[in-house]
Amino acid sequence: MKMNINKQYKEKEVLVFVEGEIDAFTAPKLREELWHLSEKENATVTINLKEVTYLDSTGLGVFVGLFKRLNSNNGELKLIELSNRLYKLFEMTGLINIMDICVNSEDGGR
Amino acid sequence: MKMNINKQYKEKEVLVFVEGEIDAFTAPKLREELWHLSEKENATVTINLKEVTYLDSTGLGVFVGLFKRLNSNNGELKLIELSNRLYKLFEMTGLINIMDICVNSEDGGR
Amino acid sequence: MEVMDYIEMKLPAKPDNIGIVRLTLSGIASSMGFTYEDVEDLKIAVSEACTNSVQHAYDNNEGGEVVIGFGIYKDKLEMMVADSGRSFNFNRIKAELGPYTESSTVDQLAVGGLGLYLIETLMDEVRVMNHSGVTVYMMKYLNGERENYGTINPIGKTV
Amino acid sequence: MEVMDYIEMKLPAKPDNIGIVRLTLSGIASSMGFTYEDVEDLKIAVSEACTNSVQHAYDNNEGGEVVIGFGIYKDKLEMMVADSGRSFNFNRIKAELGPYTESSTVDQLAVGGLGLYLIETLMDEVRVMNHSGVTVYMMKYLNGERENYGTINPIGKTV
Ligand SMILES: Nc1ncnc2c1ncn2[C@@H]1O[C@H](COP(=O)(O)OP(=O)(O)O)[C@@H](O)[C@H]1O
Ligand SMILES: Nc1ncnc2c1ncn2[C@@H]1O[C@H](COP(=O)(O)OP(=O)(O)O)[C@@H](O)[C@H]1O
Repeated sequence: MKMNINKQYKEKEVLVFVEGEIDAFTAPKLREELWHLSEKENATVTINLKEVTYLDSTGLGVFVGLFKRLNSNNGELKLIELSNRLYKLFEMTGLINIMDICVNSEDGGR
Repeated sequence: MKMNINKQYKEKEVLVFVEGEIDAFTAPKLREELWHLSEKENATVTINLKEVTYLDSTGLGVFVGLFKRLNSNNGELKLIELSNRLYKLFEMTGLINIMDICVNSEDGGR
Repeated sequence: MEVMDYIEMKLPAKPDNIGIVRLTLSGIASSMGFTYEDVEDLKIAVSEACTNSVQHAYDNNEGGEVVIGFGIYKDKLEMMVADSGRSFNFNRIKAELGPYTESSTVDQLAVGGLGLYLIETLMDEVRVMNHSGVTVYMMKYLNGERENYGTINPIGKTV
Repeated sequence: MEVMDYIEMKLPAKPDNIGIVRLTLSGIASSMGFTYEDVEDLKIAVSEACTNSVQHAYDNNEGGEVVIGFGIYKDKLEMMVADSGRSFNFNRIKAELGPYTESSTVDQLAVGGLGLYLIETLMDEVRVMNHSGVTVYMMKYLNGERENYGTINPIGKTV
């Protein structure tokens, strides 16, 4: 079970690519890697989930935590390029109505 | 666990494509599909193993049985396009010295 | 008694092992004929149950075990996840679960997280038993005798 | 005693289920860090042992069970396959196996087939125990402390 994380920094924005399976084993590593990105004021974090092959409540928990913290620091979290599977999960849990989530990078993350 | 078999008939020759995993579950089906090909005199059976992703002694047993029967009917068995993995198995078991086995279709099965 | 195959796994209650359970399950569910979508749903359900056992039932690295039982029928898959570390008497435990309508134990447990909610949403039947460790019983029919939650648009992965 | 994780599977002795054991094993072996080649070797070894249990230990569809135990160490993987259908006391059974050099039981069993031969060739240590059902013990080191059989040419799949 593998997960890879790649980050591209661009001024106040960070683009994060996550690859692989996010579960109880890999979620703590993901949280650790993302947490410091939410410390700054006005930060925009965009996470590309195209290559995430598995996600469950442990991964959703990481994104919700990051979302809350970024919001309280006037920052923004965008989740982009979700597969149908992942989209379904955000839909089922109602997170689709709260968070900035899109399935298609062409929209610019909206 | 899936196995697919495709046969192309051409006069006295038959070209068989096998795809998937050959184990104790699928080997009996493979034997059944191949057996009648060895009944005729002078038949040439070529089996393309390129897409075989798993093989163990149950599959080797099928090929050995077919080889023996074809030989006793003046026929021929050729196994072609073996992956490194499969080649290793035929090598370990010494079958490489007895049977007509090749890793590369360009050689025409020799 | 209906005919079924029963497959059981026992493993240390560690997050490292949940991926192995998913692999085993996907082998079982695929060979039963579940669709890709259903296999993915089953993977989430069994992972959530295992995650709970790992995170709530044992203090970290206490050497606890999780037992997962798969009851394979012609038309459905039953899964039990228990953190008592003991083997199941699958049918006895099923009998003890009582009628489906009285599944209040689920609500009782579901304090904060999304795990049990996802299990309930993705499976056709869920029951939780709460004596001598937690046992989660989950069942899913092969032909999807279950309504859809909302409409999912046919959104492509990329354009 | 060395630290190890122990994962156990119990399943009906049917050919249908051997693919599921392979999937579970490949999850275990991959996460341990075995190479692709080694994982494939391990898959063959465990399948051969299961196949023997299915074909020789039980008459067809007799309802027998196979138990597979995986002992996961930092530097090696141990596998036991037993067709008695009972859980292992892994360490007790290992102790009963006796010294490696006395593995004559393997030769004793190997009458005709290639199965046990492949197991012996692919694994670093193999022992067979033959009371109250057959138990095959197999071990493979993580870093391949084993010589190569012959030279394998770097032959491409296709040109
Ligand atoms: N196997 C278990 N053992 C003990 N408590 C459990 C178990 N499974 C669930 N629970 C309880 O139920 C609650 C809800 O679980 P869940 O919906 O999965 O969310 P989360 O795990 O994120 O809290 C947990 O917080 C825990 O208190
Ligand atoms: N689990 C088992 N139970 C009973 N007999 C076995 C078992 N495993 C192996 N044997 C015996 O050992 C022989 C050799 O096995 P093997 O090398 O796998 O070849 P094959 O299965 O093709 O005969 C078998 O024919 C059988 O008589």
